[in-house]
Amino acid sequence: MTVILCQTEFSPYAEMDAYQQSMGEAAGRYGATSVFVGTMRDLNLGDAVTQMTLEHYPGMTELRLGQIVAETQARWALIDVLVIHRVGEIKPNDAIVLVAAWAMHRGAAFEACRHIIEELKHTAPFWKKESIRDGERWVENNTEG
Amino acid sequence: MTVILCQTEFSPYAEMDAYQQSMGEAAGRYGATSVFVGTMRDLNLGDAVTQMTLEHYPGMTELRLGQIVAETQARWALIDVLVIHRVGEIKPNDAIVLVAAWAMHRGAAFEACRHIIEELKHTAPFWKKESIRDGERWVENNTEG
Amino acid sequence: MTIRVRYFASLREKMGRVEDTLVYEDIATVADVWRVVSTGQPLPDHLLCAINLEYAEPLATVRDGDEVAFFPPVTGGMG
Amino acid sequence: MTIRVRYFASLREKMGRVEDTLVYEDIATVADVWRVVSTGQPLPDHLLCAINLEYAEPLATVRDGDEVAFFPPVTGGMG
Repeated sequence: MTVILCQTEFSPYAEMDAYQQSMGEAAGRYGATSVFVGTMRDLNLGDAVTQMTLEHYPGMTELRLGQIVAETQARWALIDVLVIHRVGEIKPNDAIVLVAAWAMHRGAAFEACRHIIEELKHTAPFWKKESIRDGERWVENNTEG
Repeated sequence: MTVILCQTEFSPYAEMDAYQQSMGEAAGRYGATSVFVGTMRDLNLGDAVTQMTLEHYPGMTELRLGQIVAETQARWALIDVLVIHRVGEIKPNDAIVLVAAWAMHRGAAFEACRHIIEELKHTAPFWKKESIRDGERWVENNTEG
Repeated sequence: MTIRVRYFASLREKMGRVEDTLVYEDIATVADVWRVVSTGQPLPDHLLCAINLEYAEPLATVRDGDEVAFFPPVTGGMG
Repeated sequence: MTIRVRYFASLREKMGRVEDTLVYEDIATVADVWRVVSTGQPLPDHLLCAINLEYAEPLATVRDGDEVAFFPPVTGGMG
């Protein structure tokens, strides 16, 4: 299980490749991988968004993400979990979050991946501030799944 | 929307990267990508599996996969869909299937991805033959999700 | 009329051939095709059938030039 | 006792500061901490609270040396 907070741009699928290469003995054991990638859109609430700043609560963020993953691993039979979340300045089309769950079977992989992203969105201490034409604004509500 | 039947090994995350690079105007529009990768395990029903052959029904396979994707696109608001499925000789830890769904929001991406893999497993004309120590055997039942 | 009949996977091995070509006048349905190629057996419940690359029920009508296929339950994907 | 109080995101901007250090003897709960830093306001319903990096209810007990945080609803992830 790995949780990474990332200050600069990351390539989600290159990270997946590298992580799987390093899994070693787990190769051949997993039959199902469910991956979710959240990407910054260039439009929100009808306004063009040119940039975003992701603030977080250092210390609490890592603790909460670790708790979410541990609770998910206790609930589903998983072989491994990877979570990467951007913080700081973000541009449209940048990856913001990657969640991946490896399992023997697809039910566990899908459900665990979905559970982690829902818990992350609703409980991990991240806040988004968008730059739009008229200035900046805090995103006040989470999108529904 | 792209459906590929693949005779040789493919790297699912390199394919994701390449496909996204070629999406052009869709960049910045999608906020959510759900990816499922099915990988060959080296153990099935308690037996070590050294190789697998994936037979299919050329013509019907492409038609059925296209129908599944079209039906999924009619049901969920998707920006794009990619399906890649291996056929022929497969080794443990090889990717067998990749399903990816891009959407504005995560609900549609997750549900569409899951729907496609379930429909594929239950209706696309693929059959697996496993090589085990004592010889070969056809896989007769699909795993439950 | 002429019907091309194809077999896949374990059924192909059981039949000992990949396909047959039937030239018969008294074939009306998929189940009739099966009766001819299996020398009189009823169509087993677990076998799946297709006409011209689309799934078909055993009592679906077969027409001249059709391709009929029989195969065991599918097992694609993984996970 | 000494309590470190931190603010995040839009609340940080509204407060005009990132943190306070309180040295008070009559603080018992998270809601008490809020009353001190907001000069007597009740804790707004939508604000979230944490003690020592874990979510806490407004009536949770605060102890000497604790770090208390207040922040608006979280909006991480994407999609």
